[in-house]
Amino acid sequence: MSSPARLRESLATAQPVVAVEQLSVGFHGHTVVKDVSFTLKAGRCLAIVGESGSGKSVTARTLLDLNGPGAHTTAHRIELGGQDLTRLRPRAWRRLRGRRVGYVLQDALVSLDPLRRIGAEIAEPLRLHKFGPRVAREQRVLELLSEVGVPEPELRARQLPSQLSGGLRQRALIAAALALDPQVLIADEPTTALDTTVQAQILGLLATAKQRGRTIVLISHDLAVVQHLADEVLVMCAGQIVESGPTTRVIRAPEHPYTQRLIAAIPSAHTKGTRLSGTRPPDVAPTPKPPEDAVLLRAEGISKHYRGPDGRERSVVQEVSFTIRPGETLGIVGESGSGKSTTASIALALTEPDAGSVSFANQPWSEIRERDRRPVRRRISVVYQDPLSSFDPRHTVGRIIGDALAGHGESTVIELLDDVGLPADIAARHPLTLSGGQRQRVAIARALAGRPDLLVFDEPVSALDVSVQAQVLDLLTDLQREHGTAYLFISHDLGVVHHLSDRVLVMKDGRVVEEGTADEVFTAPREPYTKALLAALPERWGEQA
Amino acid sequence: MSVLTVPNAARTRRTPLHSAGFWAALAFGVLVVLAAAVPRLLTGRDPLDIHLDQSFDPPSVAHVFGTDQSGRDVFARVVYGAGQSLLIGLGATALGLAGAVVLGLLGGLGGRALDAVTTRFIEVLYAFPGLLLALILIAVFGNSAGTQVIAVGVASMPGYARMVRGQVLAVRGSGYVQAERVLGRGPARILVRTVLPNAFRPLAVLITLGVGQAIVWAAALGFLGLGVQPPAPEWGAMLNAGRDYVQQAWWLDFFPGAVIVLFTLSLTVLGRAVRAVTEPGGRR
Amino acid sequence: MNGSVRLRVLRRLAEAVLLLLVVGTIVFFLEHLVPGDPARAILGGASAHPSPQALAAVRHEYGFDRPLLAQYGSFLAGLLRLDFGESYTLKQSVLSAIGGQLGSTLALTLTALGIAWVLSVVSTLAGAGRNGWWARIGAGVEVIAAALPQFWLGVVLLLVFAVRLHWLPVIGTGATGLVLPAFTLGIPLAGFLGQVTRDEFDAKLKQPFVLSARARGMSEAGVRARHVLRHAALPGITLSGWGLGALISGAVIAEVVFARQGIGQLLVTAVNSQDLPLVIGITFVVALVYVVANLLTDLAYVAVDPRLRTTIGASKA
Amino acid sequence: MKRAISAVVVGLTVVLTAGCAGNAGVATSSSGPVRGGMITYAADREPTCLDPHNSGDMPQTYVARQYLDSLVSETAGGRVVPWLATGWTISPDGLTYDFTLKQGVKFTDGVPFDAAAVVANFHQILDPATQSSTDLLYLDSYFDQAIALSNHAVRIRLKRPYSPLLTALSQAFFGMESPRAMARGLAANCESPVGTGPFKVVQWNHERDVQLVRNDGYDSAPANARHAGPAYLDGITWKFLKDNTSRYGALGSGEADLIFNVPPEDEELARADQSITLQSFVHSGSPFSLDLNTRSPIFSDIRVRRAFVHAADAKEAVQSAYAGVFPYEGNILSSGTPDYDRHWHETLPYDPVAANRLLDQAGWTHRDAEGYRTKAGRELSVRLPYNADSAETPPADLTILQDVQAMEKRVGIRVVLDARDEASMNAVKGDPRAYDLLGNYWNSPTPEVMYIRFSKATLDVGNGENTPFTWDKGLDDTLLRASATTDPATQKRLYQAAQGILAAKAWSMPMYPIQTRLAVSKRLKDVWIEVSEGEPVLSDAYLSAGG
Repeated sequence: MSSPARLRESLATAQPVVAVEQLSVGFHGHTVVKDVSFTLKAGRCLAIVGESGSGKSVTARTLLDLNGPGAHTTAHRIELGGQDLTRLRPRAWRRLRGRRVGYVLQDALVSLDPLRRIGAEIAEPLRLHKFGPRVAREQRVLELLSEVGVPEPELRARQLPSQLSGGLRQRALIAAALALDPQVLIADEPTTALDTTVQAQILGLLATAKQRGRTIVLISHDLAVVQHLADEVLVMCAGQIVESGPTTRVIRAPEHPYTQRLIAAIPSAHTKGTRLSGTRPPDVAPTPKPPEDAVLLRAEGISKHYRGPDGRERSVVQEVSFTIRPGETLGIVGESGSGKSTTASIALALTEPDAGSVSFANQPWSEIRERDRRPVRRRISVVYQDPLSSFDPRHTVGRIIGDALAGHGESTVIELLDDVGLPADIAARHPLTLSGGQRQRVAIARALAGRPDLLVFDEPVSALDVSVQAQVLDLLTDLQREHGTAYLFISHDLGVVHHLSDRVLVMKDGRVVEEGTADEVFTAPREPYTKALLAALPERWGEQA
Repeated sequence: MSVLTVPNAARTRRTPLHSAGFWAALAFGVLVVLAAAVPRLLTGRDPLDIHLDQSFDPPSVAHVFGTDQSGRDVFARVVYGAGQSLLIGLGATALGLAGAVVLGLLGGLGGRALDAVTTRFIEVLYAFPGLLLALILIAVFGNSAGTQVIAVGVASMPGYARMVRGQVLAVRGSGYVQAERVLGRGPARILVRTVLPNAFRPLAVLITLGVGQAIVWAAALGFLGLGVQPPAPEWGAMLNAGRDYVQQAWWLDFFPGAVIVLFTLSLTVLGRAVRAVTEPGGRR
Repeated sequence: MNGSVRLRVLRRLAEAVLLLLVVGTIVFFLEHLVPGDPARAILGGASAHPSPQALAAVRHEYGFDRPLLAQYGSFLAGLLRLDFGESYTLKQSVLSAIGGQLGSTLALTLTALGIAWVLSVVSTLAGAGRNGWWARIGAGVEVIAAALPQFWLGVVLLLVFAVRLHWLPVIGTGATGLVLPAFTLGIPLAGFLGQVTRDEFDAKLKQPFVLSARARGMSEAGVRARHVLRHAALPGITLSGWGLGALISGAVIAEVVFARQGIGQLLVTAVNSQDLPLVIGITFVVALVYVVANLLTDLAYVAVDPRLRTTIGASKA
Repeated sequence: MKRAISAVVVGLTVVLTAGCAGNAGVATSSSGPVRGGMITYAADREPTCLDPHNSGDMPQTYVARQYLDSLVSETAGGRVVPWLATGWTISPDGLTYDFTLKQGVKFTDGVPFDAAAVVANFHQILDPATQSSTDLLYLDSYFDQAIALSNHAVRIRLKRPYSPLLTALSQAFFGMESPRAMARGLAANCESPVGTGPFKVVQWNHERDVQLVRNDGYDSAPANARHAGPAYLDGITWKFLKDNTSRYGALGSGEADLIFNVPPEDEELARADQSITLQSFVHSGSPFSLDLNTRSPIFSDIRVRRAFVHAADAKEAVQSAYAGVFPYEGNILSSGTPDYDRHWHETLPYDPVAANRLLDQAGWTHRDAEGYRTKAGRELSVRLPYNADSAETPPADLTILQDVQAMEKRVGIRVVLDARDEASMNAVKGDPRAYDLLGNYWNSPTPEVMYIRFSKATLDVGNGENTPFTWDKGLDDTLLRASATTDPATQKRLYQAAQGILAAKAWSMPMYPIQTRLAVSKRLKDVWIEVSEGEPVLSDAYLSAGG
C-alpha cells in the first residue's frame, strides 16, 4: 500500500495512528514518566518538549519498546494503527521496528555505526525485513539517499560516517528510518548539535516527510524547532504532561506557568535588556560607563594557521581585527569551524598569532614574553563550555576558587559564591557532585576572582537547558552591571548573542564577514551570509507576536 | 541497568565498601602484610627446621599445608616467605617506578627532541616481554636475590614509564592546567602544584597492581630456579623446589602458588577499589 | 594496502632495526662490564676441568683478548649478517640452535593466542552487557583467569589432567602434547582479552548506533554479533601484539613446566650457563617476533576498522 | 541396588580379561628376539660433547657405549674379557701390554680398525689440547707410549706398573674412534664422532636428541654380550628430558621406551607400575661425598673436620632424601668396588655430642646471637657452592645439602649454600679459596680411584679433581705400591690400608654411591647395564612382538 493511499484511509476513518493512555515508565522503582496520554492522527506532527530529564525520550521510545530491559512500563492503552502494543512479544516488536515505526536519533556521528558504510546502514532495515533481493536493496538505498537530498548517492553509499559532514550523516540516518516507508517517524532531537543552516535543511526534510503523509513524533528541547514543524505540542516536566494543545496556541498563549517560564527564558532580539529567568535584578548601583573612546583590547589583523594531519596548512583565523571597550559586550557568532574559539584563544594570549597583534589596556599583549604577561593575566579571564575539565579533579569548589583568589585577597570565596548566586556550603563540595548550571557558576566565580577587566566566554551556555541558560545569562548581565566587566562572548546561538551583546562580529571560515551593533547586524544584515544565517533560523514566535 | 543512559534515574554507583570481594581482598592483604611483618604471630614453627622423620606429610591439622622433603612445615615457610616476596615485590616496584618517573617526566616535560628520544627508548624496552628482559639481566648480572629485584624492576619500568609520560602529557594539555595559565601562574608552580600531583594520581593504583605483578614475575624467576635460593622460604623458590615432587606431594607447589594467586588477586581488587575512590570520573 | 599502511609498515621495520641495534649494544656492553670469564662458560660441562692453557686458547680463539671496541665492531658486523656467533655451550651457531627450537615455541604461542581469542569472544558474547549473576560470574572468572600465573596454572593443569585423570600426556610432542601448555598460556591471556573486550562491548552497547540498529528491528544476537563485536574486538586486537610478547614470556614457563622443546627452554639453559651469544640471539629473535606480531596486529586492526584505510596519516587509534 | 551389583560384575570381568592378556603377552615374549623397530631413550643430562675422550663426563659414556667399542670389556664378576682386542699378554714387570686386535672390523665411516687406529686413539686421549681430563687422570702418571707392532698388534708401554689398566680401558671413556673422524678437529668430532659400535650417530639435535641408527655391518660385540652380530633395533632416539617429572611421564605415555634415572621421588610409583621394569646398578668407585677443603682456614683443623662429619646424620639424610632407594655409604669407596673394606664404613658416625666436644677443643667456644659458634670474633661459617642446574644437583641432593645445613646449625656451624651457574662453578673447582665444602664423586671400576681423587699427582694437574686440596705421602706410596703389584692379596691389603688412612684424615664426608637406574617399558627386552661405568647396553635389546 502506498503512503498516499494509507493517508487517505487514515483520514477517512479519522482513527488516530498513535494512541497512548495513562502511560507510566519506571526504572528500578524510579518513575520517569507518569500518566502520559496522547493521540496522534495520520499526517500530523506531535512535538514533545521539555528539558533534559523530563521524560520526553522515554515516552517516545515506548512506542518501539526501546527503553531497555530495566524499564517497567504500564499503560491502559498503547496503540499503533489500531494494533494493541501492550502485549506484544519481542519478536513482534522487532517486526514493528523499522517497518511501521522509523526512529531518528540525534547526533548522527554516533548514531550510525562508525565501522560500517553508509549504504550498509541504510540497507540494514531492508535486509532485516526481507525487502527484496540484494540488488533491489542496493537500488532502494540509492533512491533513499537521493530522496533525502544526499548528492552523489553512489559515492556516499560506499563511504563511512566519519567521511560525511554532520548534515549528510543526519540525512543518511533519516533515509535509514524512512527505508521501509513507516507509518510513524520518531525524531529524537534530530537537529541538536547541527549548525543553524544545516538545522534548517533537516527540518525541511522532515516537513516534506510530513507532507507525504508520515506521522511524526518530534522530541525537542528547542521550542523554535517545534514551532516550525509540529501541529500539536506536549510540554513535559518531571515525567508529566503540564500542558498540551495546538502548537500556535501553546507557544503564543501558554497557560501553565512552567510553559510560560520556558518560553520567556528563550533569548532573542526581543529579550534584550529584559530578565529571562523571571527573577529580579539585585539592587546594586551600576558601574558608571567609561568614556566611549577607551579601548580595553585591540586585535589587529590576527591570523593563525595549523598544519593538518595530511600535512596541509589550513588557516583557522585570517586577518581578524576588532576592539573591545571597557564594560561592553562583544559577541562573536558563527558556525562550527568558523574560527571563533581560536580568536578567543589568541585574545587570551594562549595561542600565538602567526600574523597581527593584540594589545590589552594599550600595552602590547600578544607580542610580549609570557613572563611579562603573567602579572597582567588576572585582568583577563575565561569561562569555557565544559567547566568540569577546567577544574583540577582533586579540588573542592572552595579550593578551586580560593586558588584563583590567592594573591588578590580582596574578596572571599563566600563572597564570590554569593556573587554568582551559589550558597556558601557549596564550597566544601566537589564539582562532580554539582549540576551543570552550578558548575558553570563556579567557573564564573573563579573567573571573577581576580576582578578582571575582560571576561572571555566560549560557548558558556551551550550545554545548559534553556531555563538554566536563562539564569546564567541573567547572572552575566547582573555581573556586568555591577562590576563593569567587559565581555567577549562567543556562541553559535544567534539568539543568545543578540540577547547579550552590544556589538557583534559574524565569522565564517576564519574571517569576519560582518560587524556592527547587535541590532544592526540581526535586524538589517548586509552580508548574504548573515542573511542566510538569519533566514535559516526557525520562525520565532516572538517575531510573530 | 538500562542499555540507555536514563536521565535523572538514580544511578547508584556501587562503592567498593559494599562489595564482599573488597573486604575479602582487604582481609587477605592485611593477613599477608601481617605475615611479612610478624610471622611469629601466625605460626610457632621455624621455617628452616628439619624433621627428617616427618617428610612429605600431607596437609593435616598439625601441618595445615603439609610438610616438605625435609619435614619442614610448608605453612610456616609460606608465612615466613611473605616477607621475602613482599620485599622483592615492593623493591622491584619502587625501582621500576623510580626509573619510570624519571623517564616519563623527561618524555612528558622535556622538549620535543628529548621526548622523542625517551619515547623511543621506552618503546624499545617495551618491545620486550617483561620476563624476557628480566632473564637477560639475570644472564648478564648473574643469579641472586638482588638481581631478581633489579630484573623485575627494570622489566616493569617501560610499562610504568609509558603511563607516566602519557599521564603527564594528558594533564599538561588539560583544561585545568590552561586555567592555571590564564590565572597567570608560572610554569614551575603549575608543574609542582598541578601537573605532578595530577599526573601521579593513578600511581597509587599502579603501585597496588604493580606489586602484585612484580611478585608474580619474581615468583616466575624463582620458579625457573633464578633468584632466591633454597632453603630460604621465598614463594618462587618454594615453587621451584616443589616442582620436582609435584606428582607425590602436590601440596608443595599448590599452596605457595595459591597464596600468590590470592594475594595478587587481592591486590587487583584493592587496586580497583583505590581507583574507584581516587578517580571518580571512572576508568581511564 | 595504501600509502599510510605502507608507511606504518616501513616505520615499524625501521623501529625494529633500531630496537635490535640498541638492544644488542646494551647487552654487549653489559656483558663486558660484568666480571666473569666467558672462556669458562665455553669450556663448560659439569665435570669439565679446563686447564689454564685451554682457557687461554679459547680466549684467543673467541677474541676475548682483543680490545673491547674491536670486539664490538665485529659483534655489530655479525648482527648485520644476522650472525650471532657460536653458542658457548652448544658449540653450534646460535642461529641454527634457535632455528631448531623456534617452530615449537611459535606453535605453542599461536595456539595459545587462538585459545585466548576463542575463550574471550565466547565469554564476551555470552555474558557482556547482560545482567545478573551470570555476567558477574563471567566477569569474576575473567579477573581470576588474568591473575593466574602460568607457573601455577601449568602445574595444576598437569596434576589434574595428566597425572590424576590421565586424559592427556604429561609430555608430548604431538597435538595432544600441545593442549595443556597452550591452555596454560591461553587462559590467563583470555582473562585479559576478555576483560578488555567485555569493557569495550559494554561501552559500545550503550552507544546510540546500537539503539539505531535495534530501532530498525534488529535482534539482540544480531546487534551483538554484527555491530558491537567488531568494535569490541578492536582493543583486543591491539592487545594481541602485546599478548604475543607476554605469551613468549609465558612460553619460557610453560616449556619448563611441560618439558617442551622451544626457545624458552633454550633461553633458561642459556641464562643458567651465562651463554651470552645465545641469550642475545634469542633476545633478537623474540624482538623480531614482537615486531612482526605488531605489524600483523596493525594490519588486522586496519582490516577490522575501515576508518584507517580511508583516513590519511591516521595516528594509532 | 541392582545397578551397583552389575557394576561389580563388569569390574571383575575387566580384571579377568586383563589377566588373560598378560599371560598371552608372556607367551609371545618367549618366542625370542625380533629384529626392527625404533626406540626412544630418555636421558636426564645432555653431554656437552658426544666424544667421550673430550672432558669425560658420565652422560658421554652412556651414549658412547652405543656407538663405540672398547678394547676390552668387564664382566659382572669383575673379570676383563676380549672385545676389540681378542687377547693380550702382560709382561712380568707389568710395564708392557701386547694386544691382539680383532680383524675385519671397520669404523662406520669405512676406515679400517687396526693398530694404527689404536695408537691414534691413545695420542688423542693424551694430547692436552683435546682436553681429555678423565682419561688423563687414569693414564697420565703411568702411560709411556703406544706402538703398532703389526697391522693387528699393539703394544702399550707404561712408565710404572699399573694393575688396573685393563679395567680402566673397559670404560667407554676409552672407546676406539675413527682416526679420520678425530682428525676433523675437536668441534666436528664432538658433533658426530665415529666408532665401530652397534649404532652410529646420525645427528645431534642440540637440546633435543641424538639420532642413532643401527650399524648393519656390526660384528664386534664384546665377549660378554648376549648375542653377536648387528643390533636388533633399527635405531635409537636418544632424547634429553632434563625434567624429572616429564621424563618419568614420558615412559608412562609411551613416548619413551626406557628412561635413565628414575627420579627417586617416583620410585614407589614405578615399582607399583606393572608396565615397566626397573633395573639399577650401584656404581663402584668413590661415592658422592662432601669434600672438606683442607686449605680453608676452618677445615685445616682436623678436629673441625671430624666435628663436621660427626654433626651431620648423613645416613638419615640420604635415606630421607632418596626415600631409601639409594643406600648410604660411609666409606671413601663404594661397596661394589674391588677390595672394599667394610671396616671403614662410617668411621665418624652421627654424634652431635662428639662434634660439640671437638669444636670446643678447637677453640670455637663462643656463640653469636643466631647460635653459631665463634672464635676470636669470627663466625664458624663454611661455604658450600653447588651447581644450581637441577640436572647437575638433583632435587634429592639439594635436599641433602639443606638437611646437612640444618643439622650443622644445631652444633653451631653455619653452612652457606651457594647456588652457582655452571661457568662460575667451574671457576670454583680449581680455587682453594673459593669453597670450604664441595660435592664430588668419581665412578670407577677400580680402587685406583683413591689415587685419582687424593694423590699429589692429581693435585699437581691442578684441575680441581683433588677437591680437599691435599695429599699424604703414606697414602700415595700405599696406592702406588698397590697398582704396581699383580698379586691380588697384596693389592687387597694395600687398598684396604689406604681406605683406613683416608677415613682417619676426614677429608671427605661420604654420602651415597651413584647409581645407574633404568626404567624400561615391558615391551622392550634384554636391556642390560654393563659394570665398568654402569652404561646401559642396547645392542642386545629388542621390541617384543605385540607389545
